[in-house]
Formats: sequence, structure tokens, C-alpha cells
Amino acid sequence: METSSACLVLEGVSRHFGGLKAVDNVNLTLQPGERHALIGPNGAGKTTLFNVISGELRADAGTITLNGADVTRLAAHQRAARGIARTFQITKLFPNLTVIENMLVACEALDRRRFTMHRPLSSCADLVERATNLLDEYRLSPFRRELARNLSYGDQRKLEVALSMAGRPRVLLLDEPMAGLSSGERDVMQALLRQLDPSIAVLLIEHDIDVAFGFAERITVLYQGRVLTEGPKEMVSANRSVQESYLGLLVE
Amino acid sequence: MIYIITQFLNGLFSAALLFLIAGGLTLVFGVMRIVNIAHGSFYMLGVYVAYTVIARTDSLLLGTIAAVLLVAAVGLAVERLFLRRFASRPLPQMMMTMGFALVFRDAAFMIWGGDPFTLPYPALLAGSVETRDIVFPAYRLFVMLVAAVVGLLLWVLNEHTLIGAKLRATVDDPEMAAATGINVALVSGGVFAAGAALAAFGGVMGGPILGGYAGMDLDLLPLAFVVVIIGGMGSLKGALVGSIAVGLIDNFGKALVPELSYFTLFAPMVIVLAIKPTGLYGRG
Amino acid sequence: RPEALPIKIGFIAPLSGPNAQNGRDILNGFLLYLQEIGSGVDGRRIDVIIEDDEAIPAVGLTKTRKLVERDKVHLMAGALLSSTGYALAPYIDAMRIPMLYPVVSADDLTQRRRSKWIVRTGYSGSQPNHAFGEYAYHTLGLKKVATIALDYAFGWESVGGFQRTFEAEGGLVAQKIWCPVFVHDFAPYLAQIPRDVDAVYALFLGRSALQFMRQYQEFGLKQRVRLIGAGTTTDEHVLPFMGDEALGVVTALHYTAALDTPANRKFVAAYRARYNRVPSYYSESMYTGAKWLVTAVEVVHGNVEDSATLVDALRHVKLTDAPRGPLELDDYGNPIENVYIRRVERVNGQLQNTVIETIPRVSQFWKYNPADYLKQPLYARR
Amino acid sequence: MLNVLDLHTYYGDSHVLQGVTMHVDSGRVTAVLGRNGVGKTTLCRSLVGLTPARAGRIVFNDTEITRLPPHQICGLRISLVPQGRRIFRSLTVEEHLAIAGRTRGSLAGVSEKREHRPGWDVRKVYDVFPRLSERRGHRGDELSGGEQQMLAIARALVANPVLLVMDEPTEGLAPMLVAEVGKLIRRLKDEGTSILLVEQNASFAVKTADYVHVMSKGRIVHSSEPAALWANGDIRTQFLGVPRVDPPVARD
Amino acid sequence: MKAVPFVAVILVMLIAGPPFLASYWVGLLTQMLIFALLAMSLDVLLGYTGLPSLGHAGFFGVAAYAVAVLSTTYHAGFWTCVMSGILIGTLLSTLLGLLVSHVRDVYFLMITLASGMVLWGLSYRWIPVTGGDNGISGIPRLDAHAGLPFAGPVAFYYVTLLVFVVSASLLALLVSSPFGFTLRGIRENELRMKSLGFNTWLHCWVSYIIAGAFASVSGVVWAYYNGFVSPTYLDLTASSELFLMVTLGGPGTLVGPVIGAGAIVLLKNVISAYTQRWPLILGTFYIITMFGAPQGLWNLGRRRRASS
Ligand SMILES: Nc1ncnc2c1ncn2[C@@H]1O[C@H](COP(=O)(O)OP(=O)(O)OP(=O)(O)O)[C@@H](O)[C@H]1O
Ligand SMILES: Nc1ncnc2c1ncn2[C@@H]1O[C@H](COP(=O)(O)OP(=O)(O)OP(=O)(O)O)[C@@H](O)[C@H]1O
Ligand SMILES: [Mg+2]
Ligand SMILES: [Mg+2]
Repeated sequence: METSSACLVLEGVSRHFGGLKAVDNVNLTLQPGERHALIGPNGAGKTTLFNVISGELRADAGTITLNGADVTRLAAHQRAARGIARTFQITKLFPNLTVIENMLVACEALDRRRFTMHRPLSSCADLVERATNLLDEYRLSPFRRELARNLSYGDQRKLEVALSMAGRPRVLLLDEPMAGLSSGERDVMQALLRQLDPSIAVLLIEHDIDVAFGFAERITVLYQGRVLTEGPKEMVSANRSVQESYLGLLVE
Repeated sequence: MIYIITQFLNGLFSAALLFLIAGGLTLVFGVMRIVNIAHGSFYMLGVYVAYTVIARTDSLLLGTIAAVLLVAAVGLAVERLFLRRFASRPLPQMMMTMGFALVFRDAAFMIWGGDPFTLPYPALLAGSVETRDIVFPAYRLFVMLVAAVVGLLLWVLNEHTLIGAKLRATVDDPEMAAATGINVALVSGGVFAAGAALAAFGGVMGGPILGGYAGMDLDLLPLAFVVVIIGGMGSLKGALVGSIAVGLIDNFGKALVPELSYFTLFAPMVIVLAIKPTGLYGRG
Repeated sequence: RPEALPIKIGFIAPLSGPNAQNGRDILNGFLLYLQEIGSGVDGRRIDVIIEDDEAIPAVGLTKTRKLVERDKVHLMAGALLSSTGYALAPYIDAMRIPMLYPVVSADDLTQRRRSKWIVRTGYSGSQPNHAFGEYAYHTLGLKKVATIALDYAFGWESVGGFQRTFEAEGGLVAQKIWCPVFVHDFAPYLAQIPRDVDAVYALFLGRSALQFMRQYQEFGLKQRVRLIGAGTTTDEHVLPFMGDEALGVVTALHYTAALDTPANRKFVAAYRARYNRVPSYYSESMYTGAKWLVTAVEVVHGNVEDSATLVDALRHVKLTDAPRGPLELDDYGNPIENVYIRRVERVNGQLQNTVIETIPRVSQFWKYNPADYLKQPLYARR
Repeated sequence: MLNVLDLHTYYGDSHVLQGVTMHVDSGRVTAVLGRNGVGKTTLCRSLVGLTPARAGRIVFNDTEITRLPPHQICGLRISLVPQGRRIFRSLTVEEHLAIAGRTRGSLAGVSEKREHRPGWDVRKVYDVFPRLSERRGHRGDELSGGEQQMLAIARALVANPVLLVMDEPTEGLAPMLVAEVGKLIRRLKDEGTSILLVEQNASFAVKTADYVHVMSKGRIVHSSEPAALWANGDIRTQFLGVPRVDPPVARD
Repeated sequence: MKAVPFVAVILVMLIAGPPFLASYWVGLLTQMLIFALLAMSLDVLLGYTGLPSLGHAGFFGVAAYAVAVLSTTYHAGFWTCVMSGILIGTLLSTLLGLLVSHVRDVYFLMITLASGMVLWGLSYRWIPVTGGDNGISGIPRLDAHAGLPFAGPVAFYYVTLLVFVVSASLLALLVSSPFGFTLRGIRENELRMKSLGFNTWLHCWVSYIIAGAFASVSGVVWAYYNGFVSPTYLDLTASSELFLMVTLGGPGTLVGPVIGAGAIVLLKNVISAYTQRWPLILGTFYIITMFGAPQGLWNLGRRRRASS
């Protein structure tokens, strides 16, 4: 595997909680434009791995390299500035801002103008336009002026995903973006994911096997914090231990 | 040496008193997330009620009981009628308690006037314990003992009954707590009343030494807050450690560098928060 | 005819907050006297407009502005704290409204920072203590004293006054302990008191006096070291709430409710009858202040509109029958009055400040030459 | 067992439930389906008293519960598995089960004994979700998303409900656990518990339920046996957005 | 946006009214403006960034002290005093901000309370400079010091109004600017802000500095208005009253604090003329207001209007 051109490389990354090895010596490489799914049973350490990559949690061991630079010691916002964006499994919005304001804040995050104090945000036409377009894309426009906390759960989930797109990320970490969506909305979301800029590397956590296998070309299976297998999806779905530990249902 | 021992004992006494006062504050904050500005008022009301009852009946015990019960009732009323509506909304709740602090303060002035007074010592404990050159008032030792007992009681209650867990559930998510069958109104009313009662009890315990006077409510409140913050809001252990730390540092600070006595109280807090933003045992 | 209009007096004092009781005492004294004279002065009714300054100088100023600009009072009286006293002075001077300070005791108000329109009828902080320092050395026979006092201007001025005359006579102030004003537990300070002194001089007031006395006894110091102090420490505003721990404490002040003169007996009786409590020096201060004021208004025949003559009259009042004894102003606007050395005794079951010596006609400059005195700096912490 | 008559519920001024009439039969699994934001969660909230309805009636076993406070409704043994899990962040798994359990007493006594008692208790719940047992000492905010979901179900179970209201109980669960929950629902049904199941996972719902209501814009627009629903392509595409024909696996 | 007509009406009244009012009312109005500005500056922290500061009167007081010390002890000129006042207050908030910007919620409340108390202690104890308890009086009058051609309360009022309007406009711009929105984002969900790429610490710090700067401006005006300073300017009571103004009026809006400040200044001065029980009444007023309008008076009005 080619690591020099890779945009995200994890080497021996571990994270412990007390005695619990939530993430244990994980190696992972993401090429630009790669579509990669991360699956594994509940509590396998998927979200924790995301937290470690995005900087919400510090790694206890190992190094994280982003576009050739070591970011292991950087804070979350610094990593975001270098192109990592993520969604949260448990929705994290700005509940008392309207939907459009949620989007605008996300859009200005990596913009130089976030420190601008002398003109209204609404006069930054390009930011407003971006935010509006994103809302359109995610079918959230009807709720533009609703407070985020008054959205239904499914709509909140959509906004959650939409926020992460605002900063034009290079590496996108999606933690169960389909959860809580109705079947129709799922299809829309899948279509959106498929239409993402092909140069973005996407790492997707998903429990719906159809979605995961339909989206990604490579799969990593995490089990008790460790990587069980990693490889192209055909290879992974053939792997017996994966079937036992995770896909059990399919071979029932 | 004698000097150091005396100051040490003084520090522990301050700690005991602080713990009694701060215990209720941390209880109410820990389980209800209410920054209770009226805590000092409950403390004050306790002293005033005890004073009145003792003056009528000459019984310290009766005075204490009356103070604790009456103030608990007042606390319950405040919670039920006013704070309840704003469950889990810290800012309006805090502002409400600020309003109550003002009301209680003026009501006390209206009822009892602004004269200072002290409560009598229990006859048994009026003397001092003397060993060689160290003279230490017996009553102060007694207060230390009482604080230890109260601390133990709170700990047992919290660790070994479901009350503690129910209380925390109520704070974490009042809606779900209710849907889980917890009578949220009862629980939070009870806790608030208990916090008020504890404040009143602390006031009565300190009564023979600090007494009652106009403005006492806001005088001791910052102290109690400092204790609670150093330890970490909501943590019983924190309140204990905080009060001992503050008691000792403040006493030695005042004795050794009197020039800085305005700062010895707050400096430890600022340092602790600068290093650990949630206090020693607090969680974010 | 202007004579028919009432004379308007603006009154401010802290009527809420921690100092409210003192404010109330002042107000009570004021109202008692006005009630006694009844009908008014020279056919003009006296209207008092009362405002609460909350013991916050800025509030005091706002309220004074209200009284002067909106209510158009002819003269002002009141204030308790020195800070309020200083804060009001520029405004009072600018508006040219005569004002009477009954208790504000900051030395400099009648020394280095005098104001033309302000007349003090109370005392200056160091005034009784000058007398007391000498008395303590000679009559009480003390040679070495430690002081413990509240750490602010009133404390420094009182202790400073005491120390000056006490040491001038040959005594020694061995140690000065200062307690922040917000202290409740005096234990750490009590532990610092040296045991080899002849006496401890204490300056406290209100709740701090009460707490201090309690704790002084609690730690077994009362039997070991004699306690003396400034008058406020055992003044009648706290004395009734003290117990045996206060017995025998000797202090100095320009008033005591136990003063055995006809004028005072009458005042105390009237005050007790009206308010059901012993008058404190705060109460007496404004009772006498009111008397002072009324006397001056009589001198100008009720013509209070002419403030320049009024303030002149205020400066030249002499009272011979005030409850505290005779008093008149010196050239600097501070009263010359008796200072009483008092000892706390229990009489008929009540604690009182029994007069054990009267030092007559004490000025704020004691026996010093005012001009020389004023060249020295104000008493401070050191 | 549960009858809902012309229920109207508002959030402030917004009229969300606009006359819902439906019923849950005793000892059966009744599903409510619908797209995002149609008011499914609001219905659940009104049932358990969290957002009392402004008009209409809810009758549970001859008791009118429309205006009862939540803890009293809980006392009638109606339990809720809320959407979004709503775990108490500072309580451990054990504490969750202890306070929700229909048993009084100290924590220490909860985990042992009581084998002989009928109904659900902590032990039985741990048997269904062994993962929870491993995490019993962990605080709510230290659990993974799926673990929280299991706990939310477990919390409702230990109260031994007569009526269990489940708002998207499979969200975030790995396939094996989704199957496990399916089994659990069937088992509960066999034990005589009535279940109201709100689901996005339409195929899961159709497989599990005995009767289905379809909701749209605050109203029930279709009620039938699941098979009939599945056969009705119009309803499926219009109200559920499920285009694929994917016949549900027959049970038993 | 809905605030615009309201603000316009108020502004016209503020501009046109005073010449017809008695000097006492002009004085009260001046006070209201000064406190309104101070309350708005606190609102940047409390309402927008979600940082409840209980030591905000500190900057106000320090700026006032700077003016007092420079103008009395050092006889400094007008602009020196004004600029130093603002600068020193801002500098202080810059330094303190370093200490407090990583603390949140109640802990922020308490650490700012502590820093406020320390400043108060300093003003009380640093006697050679601050005059201790007695404070400093004798600050020159504005007209004399600044060499204004007009004197008197009305002139002072208009100067204050000018300062107020300029500051309020700047603040209004600030809160609607991109930066203003980052502050709201931090209030709502700091973790999310971090993962979006905001250095939230920095934003909190900057907002603390800005709040301190505007508080200093009001402190400078206050010093001239009163002509003296004393430690009560920076004590806990002052800070908590300020806090009340903001929460009562409506945190997270700029009109709210102005309403709150106006209401409290007015109430305190008017009720106390009629009864000595005014703290009781004021306390009851707080309770009732919070009860009926937990989001503040202004937001209550807004919701009414929105629903009708
Ligand atoms: N802050 C924490 N403290 C202690 N343990 C934690 C913490 N966060 C997570 N864990 C534990 O680490 C393990 C991995 O959690 P993680 O959230 O990464 O799982 P996951 O793979 O995302 O699972 P799911 O699919 O259920 O979301 C879990 O067992 C969880 O209980
Ligand atoms: N607290 C609230 N205040 C105002 N409106 C709300 C609130 N909660 C929900 N809504 C609105 O009510 C409608 C119904 O919401 P509800 O949560 O019941 O939908 P749902 O069917 O459960 O959707 P989902 O499948 O996304 O969970 C939505 O349009 C939502 O925007
Ligand atoms: Mg997860
Ligand atoms: Mg829902």
C-alpha cells in the first residue's frame, strides 16, 4: 500500500479508558478519494477511533499523519483546519440557533472572516450562498428559520451531516450518518454521499451492511478495539471471522 | 509550635464550619445544577429563627430543631412554587434565588431589626480544653465533631441508597427521569429543602461564635462558594477537601501574611481553576 | 409669603443593608428631636425627606442629587460612612447647600480636606483616642499595649490617635494587629496577641465587636490580658447583646447612655419610651445634630433660603445642654466636646458604660497646635 | 388496551399532532411508520405524558391518562424507550437499572438474588445484553452509541411494563443486535406485553409487527396488517419512501 | 430586525427629551445610559458567549479608578485620563482573560467572582493609590477638564448619549458579525465548534477583552459623572446587580440589557423615595419578572409580537 500519497495514516494508534482498550494498536491508511467503511459490533471502538483521529481525544500511543504532517499532538480545531471534518453519532448541533445560522457558523469556521467584527455575517454573500446551497442539498431549506432544537430527530441528523460538509474537508469522518433517517431520506443521503467530491477521502461508520458495502470499496472491521480485517469489500465479506463476529445475521 | 498547633486547630474549625455551610450548597448544585444565591439567606434565617426560639424557650435544642425545620419548609416552598418551573435552566433559577436573597434579607431586617447578636453556648461546652499552653474552646471541638458526623451521613446517603442516583438522574434529564417513574417534583423539592436545612444547621452551629447580624447572608456566601468550587461543584468529597484546604490556607494566610488577607481566600481558588477548570473533584 | 412654606431638610443614611441599624439609630435620633420641638421653627413647618444611601457612596450621591435638585431641600443632614462623606463633599460645595454630618468621623473632613458647606457635629476618629492614650498611660498605668483593630481608615485613625499620645507619654505600642473588615473568626488574630503586654486595645463595631468580645473570652484571653478600646467597641449599639465577656472593658468616647446629666437622662428616657431601646451614640449624634440645626435656623429666623447666612449660623452654634454635654465648633468645623472614659459594668442586670472620668473640652487637635498638627500626615496603617 | 382518540398536540404554536386516532391491542406489536418529522416521536411523548396533548383523549385500560404527569403514567406500567437514547450521563449502567427497576432497596442488593421473581429484572436484562453487564460500572456518557441504545431498552424493560413504547429502538445497533431486539420483542409479546413500535427501519417493523399505522403530517393515514401495507405500493412510496420491493421474510 | 422601530423610537426620545426634563431626571437618564452600556458589554459575555461573569464591575471600576488617580494625583489632561482609563481596563481584561478563558459555566462564574473580589480587595487595600475605603474624590468636572463650551447635566447627558450610541452601534455590529456568530456557537456547543475548526479559547478570550473594553468606557464616563470613585464600584453587589440587569432585560440581545439597566436604575430610585422596604419590592420584582419572563423582558415582548 502506498503511504506517501495517503492523506490519512494511523500507525499503532491506541486509546485506553482505564483498563479498557477501546482502540488498540490500529493501523489505517486512507488515500485521497478513497471510500472506506468502518464496521464492527457495538462498542468495538469505532467512535473512539474517530475521536482520536479528529482530536477530541488524545491517542495514548501511535501517530496520526495527515497529508504527510504529524498531527498527533494537535488540538481538534487545528486538525479541522488541516482538513478533517466529522459528524457525531450523538447529534451535536447549536440548538438555539436557527438552521441557517447553524450552517453559517459552520461555513465560516475555516474562513479568514471568522474574526471579522465590522460587518454583519449576512453581508458576506458567498458564505450565505454556500450555506443556502448546502441546506438545499440536504433538503433542509424548509426549516431555514426553525431553531435547530425544534427539528425532528431525523432532520437533526441531516443537519448534523450537513454541518460537517461546510468546511470543504479533505478527510471526512461520518459516524452513522444514516441513523434515524427514514427509508426515503436514506436514499437521498446515500445519493448525496455518492456525489461527494471524488477527491475527498471518506471514512464511514455504518451498521447497515448494505449501505456500507454499497458505498465503500475498502472495509475495515474493528473488533474489541483491534482491526480484525482490512481490505477490499469482497475480501472482507468472505472472511469467516467477520461473519461470525459481525455479519452473523447474514449467514444465519 | 504552640502557635502552629493553635492555628492548625483554628483552621480545622473554620473547615468544619465551612463544610457545614458549603455541604448544602454543593448538594443543591450537584443534583439540581442550581447556583443557589439564596443559600446564605437560609443560613441567616436559621440563625434568626433559632435566636427567637431560644429567647422564648431557653432551649438550644428546640431552637435548632425549629430553625432546621422551618428553613427546610421555606426552602421547599421556594423550590415548589418558583424554581420547579425552570428545572434544568440554570440562569433563570439563579436569578430567582438572587431575588429571594434580596427578599429574605429585607424581610429579616423588617422582622428582627439589624442588631447583631450571638447565640448562647450549650452549657456543657462553654469552657475550653486546656493542655499545657494550648487553650482551645470546647465548643469549637464539638463543631468539628458535628461536621464530621454530617459529612459521614451525607456520604452514606449518597453511596448506599438510590436517592443519590435518582437525584442525579433528575438533573441529567428531568424528562426522562419522570418517564422512568421518578417523582421529579418530590425529589428536587426534597433536595432543595435539605440543602436549606443544612445551611440553617450550619448557621446555628456557628451561632455562638459568629452570631447573627445584618448582611451575614452575603458575607459567608462567597466563602461557601470558594469551598465548593475548589472541591468541584457537586462533589461531597470535594466540599470536604475544599473546606479543609480553605480553612487551613486562610487561617495560616491571615496569620503569616496579614497584608494579603484579602487574597488568601481567593488565590487558592484561582490557582486550582487555572489548572483544573472543574475544581479538584468536579466533572465537566 | 415664603415663611408659610415648610423648611425642607434632606436626610440620607443607610437604611438597608449591613449598616441599616446604625442608619436607623441616626434617623431615630433626628426624628425624636423634631418631634419634641413639634410645631416647627419661626412658624415654618419642618419637612424631612428621607433617602436610603445603602452605604454606597455613589448611591448616596444620587440620592443627594435627588434631594437637592428635585425636592429642592434647604439643607442636608446625615451620612454614616466616611467614603460617603468624602464623596458628597464636592457636590455639596458646588450646590452650596449646607450639610450636617452627625457621625462621619474621618479626620480629614475637618482637617486637610475641609469643606465650607459641611459642618460636623460628631467627632473625628482620633479625637477621643488622643485623650484616651494619655489616660491609659497615666491613670490606668499601662506601659505596653498591643492593638487589634479593623483594617480601614477609621481603625487607623483611632489607633493612630491612641498611639500618638500614649507613646508621647512614654508608653509602647508593642504590636498592631489589623483585621480585614469582613473577618468573622478572630482566632487567627487572637493567636498573634503577645501575652506579655499590659493590655490589648481593640477597635471594632457592630457585629465584629460582638464576635471579638466573645472570642476574646473563648480563647481564655480575658483572664490573662486586660482589654481596653475605642468607644464603638462597647457602644450601646452592641452592648445590650453582649454578655459578661464585656465586663470591665474600658473605652473612650464623647458619649455614653449612662451619662448622669439631666439632659441625657431626659433624652434616654424619651428615646427608650419612643423606640424601646437604649440610645447608641449614633442615636445621640443626630438628636444633637437636629438640635444644632434647629438652633441655627432660629438664629437666622427661619430664613433658610439664604444658605450663606445659614451655614455661617451653623458654624457658630454653641450647645450647652446636649445629652453628651456642651459642644461648640473649632475653627475647622469639628466640635470641641467632652470625652468620657467609660467602664462596662452591670447595673440592674443591664450592661452599661459607666463614666469613670470626664475629660472636658477635647479638640480634634488635642493639646497640639493645629497648624503644626496639620503638617503631619494623616494617621495610616503604619 | 390503549386507545388514542383525536389527539392534538402542540409545541408552542406549532400544531404537530392534528387529530391522531389509533389503538394498540393487548399483547400485540403495533408499529407506527412514517417519514421524518411527521410526528411519531410527538405521539410517543404525548402517550407517556412528556408533551401533554391539548385536545383528545388517551385511554389506557379504561383509565384516562391524557393529563397525568409522566411518573404516574410510568406507575401504570407504561415504559418508554426514547428516541435518541436519553441516557443519564452521570449514572452508571447499574444505577440506571436500579432506579428504573420496580424494586426498592439498595444498589448492593439489586444485582443478586431475585431469580425466582417473575418478570424482568437486572439479571435477565444482562442475559439479553451481555455487553451491558460488562459495562455495568460505566457512566452513561462513557458508553458507545449502541451500548446506550441497549441501556435505553434495558431501562424500560426492568420496569416490567405492560405497554412498552419503543421509539426507534434499533438505531445504532449492529445487525446481530437488531436481530436480537427482534427476538426480544417477540419474547415480550409472548409474555403478554403490548408493544408500540416506532421504526424507520420499515422492513424490520413490517417483519416484527402485527399491525401497522402509517403517519403523515400529524395524522394516521393508513392502518392495516403489515402484509396489506407492503402490498400497497402507493402508500409505501408516498408515505414511507420505500421504493424497493423487498418482501419481508416470513416469521415462524 | 424587529428591534429597529423600537430602537428608533427610544432613540428619538433620548435625543429630544432631556431639554424638557428637570436636571434630576436628566441625571437619572445619564446613569441609565452608563449602566446600559455596561450591561451590554456584560451581555457580550453572558448572553452571546455564554460566559457568566460575576466580576464584570471590576473593569468598570478599574477604569474609573484610573481616571480618578490620573486626574487628581497627577493632574493629567482629559484625553490622557480617558485613554488611560480605557486602556488600563482593557489591558486588565486581556490579562485576566488569559486566566479565565478556559473555564466554563459555574466555574467561570466563580473565577470571575474571585477576580472581581481580588480587584475589590486591591482598591480597598492599595491605599497610597486608591485612598482605600474613602475612595478618591475631586475628579474634575467633564466640561472643565475637557474644555467643553457647555456645562451642566444636560451637556453631560448628551456626551454620554454620544458615547452610548457609538458604543452600542459598534456592539450591534459586533454581535451580527461573523465573529459574533462564533460566540453564539460557543455558547451553544463548544465541542462542535472545536471540531469545526474554531479555536474556541481564542474566541472566548477576545470576547472577554472586548467586553472589558466597553465596560472600561462606561467606567470612564461614570467617573466623570460622579466625580469620585470608591471600592463599592467594583464589589460583588455591583457585579451582581449588573448581572441582574442583563438577565432581567434579556440576555443574548442588545436591547435587553438596556431595558434591564433602565428598569433597575429607575425602580431603585423611584421606589426608595416612597418606602424603606424597597429591597423587598425590588426582590419581588426580580422574582416575578423571572417567573413571567425567564428569557428576560425584551424576549417576552418579542415572543408576544411573534405569535400575534
Ligand atoms: N469516555 C469513555 N470512558 C470510558 N469508556 C469509554 C469511553 N468512551 C467509550 N468507552 C468505551 O469504549 C468502547 C468503545 O466505544 P465506542 O464508542 O468507540 O464504540 P463504537 O464502536 O462506536 O460502538 P457503537 O457502534 O455502539 O457506537 C465502549 O465499550 C465504550 O463503553
Ligand atoms: N420542541 C419542539 N418545538 C417545536 N417543534 C417541534 C419540536 N419538536 C419537534 N417539532 C416539530 O414537530 C414535528 C414532528 O416532530 P417529531 O419529532 O414528532 O417527528 P418524528 O416523526 O418523530 O420524526 P423523526 O422520524 O425524524 O424522528 C417536526 O416538524 C418538528 O420540526
Ligand atoms: Mg459509535
Ligand atoms: Mg422521531
